[in-house]
Amino acid sequence: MSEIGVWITALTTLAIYSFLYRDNPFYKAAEYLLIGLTVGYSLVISVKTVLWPGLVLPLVGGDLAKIIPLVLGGLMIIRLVPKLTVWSRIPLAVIVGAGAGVSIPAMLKARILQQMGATVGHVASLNGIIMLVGVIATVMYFYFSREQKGILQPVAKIGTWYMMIFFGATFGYTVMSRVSLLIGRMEFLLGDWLHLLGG
Amino acid sequence: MRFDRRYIFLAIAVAVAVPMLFPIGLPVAVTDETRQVYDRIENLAPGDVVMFSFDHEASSLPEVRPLAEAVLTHCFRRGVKVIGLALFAEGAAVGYDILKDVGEREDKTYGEDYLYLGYRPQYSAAILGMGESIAEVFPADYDQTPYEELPLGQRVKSYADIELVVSVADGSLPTYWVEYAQARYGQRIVAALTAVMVTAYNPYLEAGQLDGILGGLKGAAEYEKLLGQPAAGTRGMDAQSLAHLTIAILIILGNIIAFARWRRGKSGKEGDA
Amino acid sequence: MRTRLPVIICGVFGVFMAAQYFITAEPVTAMYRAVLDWMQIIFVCALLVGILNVILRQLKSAARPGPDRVYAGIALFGIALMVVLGFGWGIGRGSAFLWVFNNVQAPMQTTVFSLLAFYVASAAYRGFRARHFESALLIAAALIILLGRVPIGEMISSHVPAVVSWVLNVPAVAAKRAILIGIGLGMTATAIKVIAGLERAYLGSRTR
Amino acid sequence: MSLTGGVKRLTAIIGAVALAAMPKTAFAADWFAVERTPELVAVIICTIVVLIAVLTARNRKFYVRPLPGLEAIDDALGRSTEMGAPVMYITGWGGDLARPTTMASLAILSSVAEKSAAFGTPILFPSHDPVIVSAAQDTIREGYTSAGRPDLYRADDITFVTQSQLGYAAAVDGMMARRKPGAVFLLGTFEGEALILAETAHSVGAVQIGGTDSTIQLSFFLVACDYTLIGEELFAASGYISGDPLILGAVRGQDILKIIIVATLVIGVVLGLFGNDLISGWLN
Repeated sequence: MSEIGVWITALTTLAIYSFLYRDNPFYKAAEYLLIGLTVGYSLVISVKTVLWPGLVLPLVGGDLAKIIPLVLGGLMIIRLVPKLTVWSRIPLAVIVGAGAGVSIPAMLKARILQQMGATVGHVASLNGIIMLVGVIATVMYFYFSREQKGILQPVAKIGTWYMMIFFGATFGYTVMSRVSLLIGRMEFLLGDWLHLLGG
Repeated sequence: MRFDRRYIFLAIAVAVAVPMLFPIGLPVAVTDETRQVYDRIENLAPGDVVMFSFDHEASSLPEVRPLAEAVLTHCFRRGVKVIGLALFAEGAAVGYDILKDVGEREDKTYGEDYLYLGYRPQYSAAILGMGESIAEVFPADYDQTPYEELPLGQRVKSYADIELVVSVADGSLPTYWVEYAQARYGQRIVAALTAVMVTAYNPYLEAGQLDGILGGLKGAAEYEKLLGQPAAGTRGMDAQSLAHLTIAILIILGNIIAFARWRRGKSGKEGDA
Repeated sequence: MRTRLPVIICGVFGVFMAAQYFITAEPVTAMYRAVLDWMQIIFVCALLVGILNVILRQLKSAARPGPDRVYAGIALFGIALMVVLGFGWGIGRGSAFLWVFNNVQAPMQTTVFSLLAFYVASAAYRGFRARHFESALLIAAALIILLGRVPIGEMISSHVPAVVSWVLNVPAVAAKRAILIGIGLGMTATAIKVIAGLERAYLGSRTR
Repeated sequence: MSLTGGVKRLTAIIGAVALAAMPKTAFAADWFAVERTPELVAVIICTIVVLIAVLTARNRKFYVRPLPGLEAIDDALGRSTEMGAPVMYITGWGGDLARPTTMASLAILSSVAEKSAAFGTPILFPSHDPVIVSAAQDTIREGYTSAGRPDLYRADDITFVTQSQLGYAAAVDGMMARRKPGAVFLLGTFEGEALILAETAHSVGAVQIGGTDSTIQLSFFLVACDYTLIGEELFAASGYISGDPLILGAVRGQDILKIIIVATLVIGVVLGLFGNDLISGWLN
């Protein structure tokens, strides 16, 4: 990385960290720069990799099937005219409907059937039993049609214990990744920029 | 009155920066998971081919780069050939940098000992396609040299010629490697992951669908220890430990303060609820 | 027409996309790929609208006197820089577009990401309160994993790594599975409601 | 004959019958993805149960137990109003409009919009996804209108910011620091940005109501937010908050499915103990 690159990176890094102290003009400048760069970046990337090869070139080449996405996309664009926003409901309906449809079998498989299968799979061990109890109790915690009273109360309670262990553990191991990121930035600031680190 | 959380921020910054400036050198114990990956590479024969897939975004670089460097170094030292590629656009330039850096450091020749294919979108299609023909998915390498003109490219046609795939990932890509390359072509796979992702892949390891998991900066530090060459992972471990310890202390401290306030409130004095 | 047509379209696409999962016939998979393609193009067109709005908003505040015009100018500069570099000189390796991405945009993003290390600490300080048995469990699990995954934990006891992997692989997995099952049910039910036209908040309409 | 022997035989018979009834042979047409039969069965069961529950709900109102996170919504809005501050609503960087989680979040948004309009408090809706913005504009405008306050609507408050995860997080952080919302709703699919937003919201003194389907971010919401809707609660919430009997019926349907799932697990385990892997085989 060239020296000028290092300096630009170091200054923007410090500007962002300054937000930890409080909101200030340096942070605000970095924030707007980042907004600008990322918006420009996604504009370039999506036009160059999606719109141009996926719509414009085929249309120019005479691919009539592309008229449908052209119309749907066009209906989205005419939202710019406030009176015509109602028409954008059609492409929205396509996205919502298709998204809902795709997700039904996919979710049932990944989130329900596979999880059930893994639970039933190996029960003949102490851990298997602990696991089974946990899955059933936690599923029943999410039973909404009744107050958590009677038999449901102890079951839901056990479910919460499992969830608390899970949330605590997740918190603990996610911290590791987050701290590593900070270490990476520190290495840059102390090493690449200030040359304070040996080796 | 609310505690000013900026003291906490300062404590974290100090906990990370000080051990970097003044290393303590906490001992790193090697876990079985890491040793498994190390042994897997150690048991490769010179001339075997390993594929490195950089399946991550630029923002997780501080965590995945030490992992990738450690395993790559090991491969090169074993005389193993390496083919790199990226299935995330943001990984493309980064992967090239890492591969070139390590390759040059270990005195390897581009094209013969290693090569870099670059990026292909549509990862499931790319992973499947390479099972039939790598040259069809990547007609040319990252520098636009036709794949089949490279010495390594002439030798390696598909997964049949590849001993192991290492997916360096911060997300769900190793799942695709397992579901397509492993399930369909019997390709063996190792995942080098960010710490967050490790638990998500433990079931695959148990089921034998992965040959190993190397996780987080700690995993990199362990690997460096096995290699006998401390680098970024090891350097980070003191800071990592101290930051974790600081957070643990903060949790305990928060509770002690809350408990003390509660006691004070209970004994009738003024205090907040 | 204001809601009826969209609801019908939504239903038709929903049923088709759910059904195609089970059908291997080529015309159906071709149609499926086409729909995915349309969704991508609709998204990009919406993105153009969004970006145009961002630009207009920034132009408006750049035109107004006051301190904000500087920031708006910075944002506009950022957009213009990427657009000119990207469309003018390409986005391949060695391009100025990528240089800006690698040296400015990506490190800034990583820096924002690393703010999490600080926020994790302050959340830990104020969020973990042992008020009852459940929250004590939460804290215990967090502390075990936090210390058990770095050299310090191994110094406390050689059994720590084993305890850590048990917690991660047994009770935590049980809860995670159950939560995923619940979420799967919630998602499925929501999707069914949407396809059946019962849930129309995305159209702004709540009544049937 | 011993008891175990009897059970073994019985399960073997059940297994044989079920195998014979499996659609492998029935649907042997070459256009059907046979290996996806379990999902097909699951889709059919879910659709039937949910739709029947919804139809029954026309005649009777189902009970749904209160969720603390939702009851806090009114308080949070009231507090914002007292402070003269806006409320902020975020659907999470991890989701697009095609994701049911986002759809569920928009359903909650429509009620929040109506209530906040009644209080005269505007909603800020910064988003990473331009399609979500389009839908949310319609949702919020309609909510304001049905509360009789169409004048509150400002398109500039419901805007696309940027697609980049961390660019978005930085921008929303800045927005929170400057506009100081009294309440922040974080409902949807979140990723790494979750805690950045929740902690900043806390630092400006906002009440945070979180809810997500991301299991990793749930732990952060639980620690950092004042109220958290855990996983499925987010989906049940739209029925609860709208009070719409048909949508409450769908919640009822989810509960019936839970009973079916638990029963299947128990039967599967019992069968498994007797050496019959009919159910686990089917599920895997």
